[in-house]
Amino acid sequence: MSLLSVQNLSVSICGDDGVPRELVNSVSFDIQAGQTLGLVGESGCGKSLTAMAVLDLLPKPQAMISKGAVRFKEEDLRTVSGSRLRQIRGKNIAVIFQDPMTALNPVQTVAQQIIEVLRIHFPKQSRINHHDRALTLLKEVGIPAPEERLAAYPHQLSGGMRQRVMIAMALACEPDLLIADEPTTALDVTIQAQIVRLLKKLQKKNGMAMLFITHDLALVSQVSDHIAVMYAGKISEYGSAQQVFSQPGHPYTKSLMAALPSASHLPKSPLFALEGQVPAIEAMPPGCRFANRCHHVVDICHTVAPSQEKTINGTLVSCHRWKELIND
Amino acid sequence: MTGYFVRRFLLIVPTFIGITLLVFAITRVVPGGPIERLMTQIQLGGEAGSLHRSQGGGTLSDEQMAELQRYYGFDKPMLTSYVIWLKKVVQFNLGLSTRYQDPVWQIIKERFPISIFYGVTTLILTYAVCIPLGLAKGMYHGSTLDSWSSALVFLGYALPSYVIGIALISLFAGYWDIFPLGGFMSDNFDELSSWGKVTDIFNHSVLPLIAYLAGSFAVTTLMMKNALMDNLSADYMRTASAKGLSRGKGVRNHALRNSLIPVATSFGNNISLLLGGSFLIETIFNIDGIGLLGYEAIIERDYPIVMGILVISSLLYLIGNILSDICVALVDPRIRFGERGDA
Amino acid sequence: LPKELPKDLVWQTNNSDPIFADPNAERGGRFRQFVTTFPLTLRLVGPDSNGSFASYMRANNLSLVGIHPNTLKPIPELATHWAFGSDGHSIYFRLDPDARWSDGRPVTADDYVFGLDFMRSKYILAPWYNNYFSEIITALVKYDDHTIGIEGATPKPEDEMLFEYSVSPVPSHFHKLDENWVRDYNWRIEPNTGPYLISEIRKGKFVEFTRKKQWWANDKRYFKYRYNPDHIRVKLIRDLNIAYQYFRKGELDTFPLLMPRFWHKKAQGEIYEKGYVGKIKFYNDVPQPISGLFLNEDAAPLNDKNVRYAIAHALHVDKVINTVLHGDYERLQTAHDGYGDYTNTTIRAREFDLKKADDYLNKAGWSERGSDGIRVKDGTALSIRITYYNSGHNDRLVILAQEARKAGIDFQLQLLDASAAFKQIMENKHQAAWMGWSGGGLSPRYWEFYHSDNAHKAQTNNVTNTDNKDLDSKIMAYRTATEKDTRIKLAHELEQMVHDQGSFIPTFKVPYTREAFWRWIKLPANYGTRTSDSLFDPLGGSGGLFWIDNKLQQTTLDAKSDNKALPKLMILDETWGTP
Amino acid sequence: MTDPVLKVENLQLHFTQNRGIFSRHHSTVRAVDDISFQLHAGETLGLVGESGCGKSSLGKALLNLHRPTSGKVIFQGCDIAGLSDRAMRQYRRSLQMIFQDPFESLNNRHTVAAILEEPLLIHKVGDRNSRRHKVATLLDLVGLPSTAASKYPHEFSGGQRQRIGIARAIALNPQVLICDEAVSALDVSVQAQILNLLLEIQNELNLSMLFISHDLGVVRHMSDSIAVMYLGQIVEIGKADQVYHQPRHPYTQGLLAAIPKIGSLAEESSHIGGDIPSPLAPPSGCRFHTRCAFAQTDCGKTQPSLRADSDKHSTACHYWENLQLKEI
Amino acid sequence: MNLFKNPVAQKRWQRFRQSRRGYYSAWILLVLTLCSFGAELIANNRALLVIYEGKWHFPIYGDVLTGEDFGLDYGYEVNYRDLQSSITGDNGNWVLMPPIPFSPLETDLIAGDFPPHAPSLTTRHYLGTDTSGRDVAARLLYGFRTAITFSILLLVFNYAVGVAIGCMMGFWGGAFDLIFQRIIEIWSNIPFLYVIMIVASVITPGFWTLLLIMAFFGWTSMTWYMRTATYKEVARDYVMAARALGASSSRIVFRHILPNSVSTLVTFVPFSVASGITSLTALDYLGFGLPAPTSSWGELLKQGTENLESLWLVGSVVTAMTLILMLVAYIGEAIRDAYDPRKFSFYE
Ligand SMILES: Nc1ncnc2c1ncn2[C@@H]1O[C@H](COP(=O)(O)OP(=O)(O)OP(=O)(O)O)[C@@H](O)[C@H]1O
Ligand SMILES: Nc1ncnc2c1ncn2[C@@H]1O[C@H](COP(=O)(O)OP(=O)(O)OP(=O)(O)O)[C@@H](O)[C@H]1O
Ligand SMILES: [Mg+2]
Ligand SMILES: [Mg+2]
Repeated sequence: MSLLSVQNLSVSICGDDGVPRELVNSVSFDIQAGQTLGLVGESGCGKSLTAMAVLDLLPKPQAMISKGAVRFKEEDLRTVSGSRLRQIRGKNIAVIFQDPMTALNPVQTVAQQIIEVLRIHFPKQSRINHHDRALTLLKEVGIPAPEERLAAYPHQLSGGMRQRVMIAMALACEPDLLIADEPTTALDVTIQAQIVRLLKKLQKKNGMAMLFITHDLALVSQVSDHIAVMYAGKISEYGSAQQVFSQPGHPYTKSLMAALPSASHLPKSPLFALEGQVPAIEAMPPGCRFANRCHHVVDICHTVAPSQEKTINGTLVSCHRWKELIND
Repeated sequence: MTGYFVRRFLLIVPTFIGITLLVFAITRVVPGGPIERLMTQIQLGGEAGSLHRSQGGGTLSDEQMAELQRYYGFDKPMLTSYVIWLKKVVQFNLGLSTRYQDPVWQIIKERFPISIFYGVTTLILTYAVCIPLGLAKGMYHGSTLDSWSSALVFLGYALPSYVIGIALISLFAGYWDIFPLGGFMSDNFDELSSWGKVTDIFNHSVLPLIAYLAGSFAVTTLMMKNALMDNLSADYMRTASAKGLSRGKGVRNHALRNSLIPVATSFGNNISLLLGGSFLIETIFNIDGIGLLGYEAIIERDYPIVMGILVISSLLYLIGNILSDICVALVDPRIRFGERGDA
Repeated sequence: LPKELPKDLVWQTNNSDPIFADPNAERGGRFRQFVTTFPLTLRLVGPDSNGSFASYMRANNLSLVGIHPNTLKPIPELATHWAFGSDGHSIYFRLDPDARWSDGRPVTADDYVFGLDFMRSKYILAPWYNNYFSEIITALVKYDDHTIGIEGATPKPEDEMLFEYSVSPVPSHFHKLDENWVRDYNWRIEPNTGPYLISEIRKGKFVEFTRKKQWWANDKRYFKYRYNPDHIRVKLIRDLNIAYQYFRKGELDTFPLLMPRFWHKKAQGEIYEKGYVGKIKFYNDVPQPISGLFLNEDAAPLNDKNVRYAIAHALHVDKVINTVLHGDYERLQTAHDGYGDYTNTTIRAREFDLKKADDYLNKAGWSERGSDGIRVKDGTALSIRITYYNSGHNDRLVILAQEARKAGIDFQLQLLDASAAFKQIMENKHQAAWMGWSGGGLSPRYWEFYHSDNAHKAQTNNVTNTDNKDLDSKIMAYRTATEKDTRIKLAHELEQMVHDQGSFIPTFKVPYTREAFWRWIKLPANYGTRTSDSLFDPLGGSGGLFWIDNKLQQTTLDAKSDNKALPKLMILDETWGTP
Repeated sequence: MTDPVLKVENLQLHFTQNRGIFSRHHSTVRAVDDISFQLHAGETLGLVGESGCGKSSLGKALLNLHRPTSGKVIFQGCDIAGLSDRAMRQYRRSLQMIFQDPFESLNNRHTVAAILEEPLLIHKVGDRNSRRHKVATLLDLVGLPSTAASKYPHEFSGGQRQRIGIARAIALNPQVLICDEAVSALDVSVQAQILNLLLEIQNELNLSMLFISHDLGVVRHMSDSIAVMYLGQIVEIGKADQVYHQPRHPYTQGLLAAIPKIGSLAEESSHIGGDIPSPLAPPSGCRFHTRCAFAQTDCGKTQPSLRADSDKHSTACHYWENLQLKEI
Repeated sequence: MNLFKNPVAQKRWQRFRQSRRGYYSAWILLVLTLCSFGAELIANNRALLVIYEGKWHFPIYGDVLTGEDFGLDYGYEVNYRDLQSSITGDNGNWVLMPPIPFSPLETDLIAGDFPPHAPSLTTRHYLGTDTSGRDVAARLLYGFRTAITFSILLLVFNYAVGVAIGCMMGFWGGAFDLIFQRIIEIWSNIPFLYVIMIVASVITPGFWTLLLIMAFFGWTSMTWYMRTATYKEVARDYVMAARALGASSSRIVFRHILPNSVSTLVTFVPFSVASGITSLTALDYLGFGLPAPTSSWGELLKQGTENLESLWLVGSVVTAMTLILMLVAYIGEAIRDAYDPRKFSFYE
């Protein structure tokens, strides 16, 4: 039984005109306890929305889950009561938000914000305990001079530090599932390494599962057991990390790999970059959403949306031509 | 920022001098000073009682005029008299009222308790109502509660307070006889038991308080609501939800303080209103407050009282402004006054 | 004044006029009235001693000689007898040895000597009094403890001298005159000679007077059966409308209904229908305030008599009376109404007459009208700025302005607060002033208002800046005449000249008093006197005639709580005048 | 050799912080502490370093957005400290910055079109039509649909916003571009697109760049030389190849070792241990000595200065010659 | 309209329309304002049209027509209501009166009754008359024109000055802020009534004088809000970004800080309009306002409170005031929604 199971999840948001648009379209994935699912994809493709939809942290009343099921430990998160959902939030499932600048309350100190989550879920413990725990957390995420930083306000911290505060907050209750939305984007590699190591340690120790969203393919290859590649609101490829990276089946995944600057590239030489743009949400083509940018496009791609198919190495790919491409 | 606030406190001195000097100068040019007032009274006595009826009119000699000017302190150049006045103020002597002949400070002091009572009660009630109401309206924007409470506070705002006052008196004191017609307490107040005193003051203050309050809800409530709505959609509110906070708690613990910033800005101003009071309401309800005293002093050109009230109210106002800034800085750690200057 | 009391004096007194109080009067009770501003001082003189409360204070001091309110003849008050000196401007008084200050000390001639010193003192800060008591009253001599003589500046008719050359006693044992007097005596209760003394002051709330236990004049002829309530409580109620609410609730005993809106609109309803509260309209006969429009002859185009006449004919005073004033007020015909024989009753104020206005304006060269109907001459419109200070008169002025447009005259209304308006007028910066001067005295006064000595000068009462040599000489003749008949003749002539001058346009007079009172307040059989300003004045020369009927009070209150009707109480008295 | 476009001499930028409103305690953060470098036309200087080490502050100081505490910024031979307001604006036109935080640096109340048009308006470039045209081109350049023009920033994902920021910065064809984490929020394919774009512009306009990033792979790809910062100071600066392949400073070595690579985990052993010292109270002597595996006693006492070798590869370490160099 | 081609404006308009209450209020207020500006055509004692002996007259505009012009025996302005009843019908003569056939200044006194006259359809005083017999409806209408013009002009001035100065204070901060704060503090302690008295003693204060005096004092309160808002905004990154582009200070203030503080600004608009109306009313009430016989709500209010038994006086003016102030407040709410690109949203 998987810890988190998301089935056919769609999220829509109402625009100014009041028309709802499905920005996340039938996304399904599973996360097992102790494992990590990496979610990568074009920026703006709906990764964050998907992640937020798991805990229903969408802005009301515009955004809503239009269909699908989210099951956590056998519980359907879409139907549980509000109070139960709140128990799960922060304690069982914690979130590291993408934007640490605004995700922290500007008028509360770091300590207040970290301790708050402890207070909510461990109301019986003493304040001193909470304070100590907050201090430990800051130390764990590698914030220098943690004592002093506890009393600081978010605006007094650098982006990296704020991000680490966010991480500390998320880890405070040792959650079963951590949704990490680009947790290390703002961090330098040494800290990133430190954080990743920390996350992995917790994973080992508590069997924590992770939904890890990032742009950094190298990083995701290191932390994830499984990988989901999203494009324009849909999952285009989904499978074990190793398989996806070694034998990508979807042309989008392939182009991502190719775009990575690496030692093999000459410095300052042009990198491989996808031509064109993601179709506007208002004008989604009926067929494959990647069709307009795909080098392997055939007619059917423009008219029929590909279904998810299991490939030979166990990954799920939404492409009409995966069979030809997987061995390229 | 400490330096900033220290400077601000020091700056009270020149500002205070500026204010008082300006008003002092103005009192010199306003038509109909105390001397003219005196003559008006004697000569136009018609409707009010008269002195020996045959004695009105007549002109005064220059010496007599000079004597009167000396008495009212108009014999010296403006700046000299100002300096004299200021010297006395520094020694906590606000002078004598030209109408009551009593020390200004004593006259003001007598009216303090009443004005403070109404001022503080209004202030407290305003905040006690507006902040929760603004919160509720912001959280349930567009709900029936929101619509109706808007309509209600705007109604209160739109009705002139003295009209409310007169209507209240006519209905609740005149027609139904539920509350007393006016005054701050009954004539037999001293004979009442202490509980009786409390209910007596309460009975007397219900109607004026309603008149005072009716108009004061709208601004603060709306300010609160708008600020809250700005903050409700902020990302940190999502963080709060993600922590497992309920919506109400999230609002209380996070959005509230952020939304109080604009409210805090107006706090200082309201402090100086503590002593204000509307003379119209005071007239209607027969309350002997500072608002009425000030208005009468202005109309009757009782300059020592005008200046005396100005001293107190301007000091309150100046301090209130600093308090405002302190409040804002307390509520919002991002704001750091006086620490910019680069282009 | 001679050093010794002249031997040939003819001592007069008056103990034969009818009494005007009601022998049925009962003593007791507390009478409740209101004022709209709290007194600023209890002093009788000096700054701010002239507020609405002053009448209460003054009325508690008797004069040497009073006026009988019906016969208008002198009656004894503090003096039992009086006599006139042969020089025509001195009087002698014999003081009543019974007279006592409220602290029990006798009132003696020394108190009068001090009284004059007091009034002349710089320390009291009352320059008008200083002037009056040095220039008009030139000397006061004590002949013995109970005899004094007073000398005035000019000869006058006897009855006028009695009241104008009069000095009030001031308790010398009470006062210490120095530069702090004004402040030190601001709230001190001065011993007095009248029936009541202040017993309690709650600043900002009320002042209570209590009747003296043993008032020395209790049984004097003209004071008997008067001043009946034991206590008079004067409450401060700042708003007239609210005060009326107090009255309706029975927290005040009487309420003045002079204003048409109160009489006609407010004073209606159950309490009147069921007879708990009575209404009375009582015509009196007293000098009227000089109220009207004062045209400044120094301000063009008002220097032209024709224009002044035209304005008078364009002023539709009757319309104002018949509409906004509910027909309650009357047209004031001359500046000096209510002075008995002195009043020239042949003069009629100029009527609203567009034809005449037109003629006068044509004569003055204002024959053309602009496109808006306002007359123009040499490109300027005929526009008169009217300065006034009582916003309650808006209604009246607005109607006058509307009507005047028909004559092609434009009125610009400038409302100022009283002090500012007065300053403007005193500095002759006004064009036309809408105002009223307190009336009073026994005969009209012209010098202050019309003599050229006072024209074109700041701070004089000649606000019309009338400067007419003929008028000047007649005024001087009037001033020096002592024969009453001559004076009356001169006054009639003067009044005609003033009318011809046309710079004062008389407007309204109110020859009656109207009041509402709770049923338990009883009035004497003839309700009041010829000179009653108010029937419920608890003090003063013509006041204090009513009393409180305790039993009736209970009856009324019971009836009211049982909602039982009593006979309606509505009185119209025309003894001293008719509509 | 030509004169450098931008020359920075002993630049310092200090922030004072107080703790409460009334507290008298100031603490000074030496965000930029005595930094000197040169930037030549057409060159890119990569700037890497721990988060909070002062990279953004340095960038802002160059633009005089924070007034430097001391030191000089010399642009084309002219010290910017003495510039008049107007000259400063001209200067800023030639020197543009892409801000790190795409959420805060765009005005929420402006549409994308307004945001992009603004620099053109400020410097009165073109007429209405040509400006519109330019906006469309810019959007196209950074890969945003033309429909984006009428939208507000909050309707975009982080990556999309970052692109708006980039478009704004290049709108004026500056001579120097400061890219503060310009691509860290982007997915690799867009990143590649942007990097290509930047390179293209650089070629075309002979643009100089200060390229701030955490991603050493990207930095190496983009830069001619690389500077490594630690706690407000440059610890190593030199040709990109040399710094990347022959790092001399122990910190640089640690940094490079922490780079995640697809398929292989970063070496556990090479990571830099210890806590980052508080910038409020930086260690005496060599600031890195508290975490340096090779620290000697005098490292804590004397501060090493930047020593250049013949290749202009400078290092601020007393002992780098003695360290065992690692080829990467 | 160009305004609506702009997509931003379009969106705002859209959002504005979505708050129904504000949208309808805006229409009502607009209609009322237009009505009041065409008040001469709605409430007037001059006829809209007179056809007399074949000649057409439009008396509202043009010279005064006297009674003699219509064969009557008086030389002053003809009474059109009488004219209507006397000449209509015979030889094609015809008089068309406005719906409210009274001018606001005209005292219409009804025989057998004393003013204030109660509302009545037969006398055509639909809201009765005031204490001098002037038509309340006409006075309300004209008074509204004065009040709304007054408060809008006042608003414009106060905002222009207050916002500019507040922004400068917040933007430049430092000594400028400190000094200007002091100036404002001094400024706002000047006793308002004295200034009015001084001015009134020199000239009869009219509309513009009063406006000037009020503006002289009114701008200060706005500065405080703007100053705080600016302080907050200046510290944000987008301002720095604008600076980096070389934006001038004025540009930063007007294009960046102002739009971001707009919710603060707009929140105060209804209150400012309202306070404009109420303060004018209050001044009139106290007798320091527009000179008689100008139609003013304050004067009506004063009459109303003094003549509570003539309920139509206080009733109509209070209703009118309340109605207008509520309309304004609702519009303000809607404007705010329109200007704030974030829709109302929350997380739960
Ligand atoms: N509140 C909102 N209102 C309208 N549209 C929104 C809102 N939030 C997100 N979107 C749109 O939804 C789409 C997906 O957004 P999301 O934040 O999930 O992207 P993402 O994959 O996380 O991108 P990135 O990697 O840049 O963070 C974007 O195109 C964005 O424009
Ligand atoms: N406005 C400010 N006021 C006070 N301190 C500041 C301010 N801005 C930055 N700092 C401090 O200066 C130091 C350097 O910050 P800076 O933002 O330059 O770091 P950075 O290298 O850009 O980090 P990151 O990679 O996380 O963006 C930090 O310690 C930060 O707390
Ligand atoms: Mg995202
Ligand atoms: Mg940075």
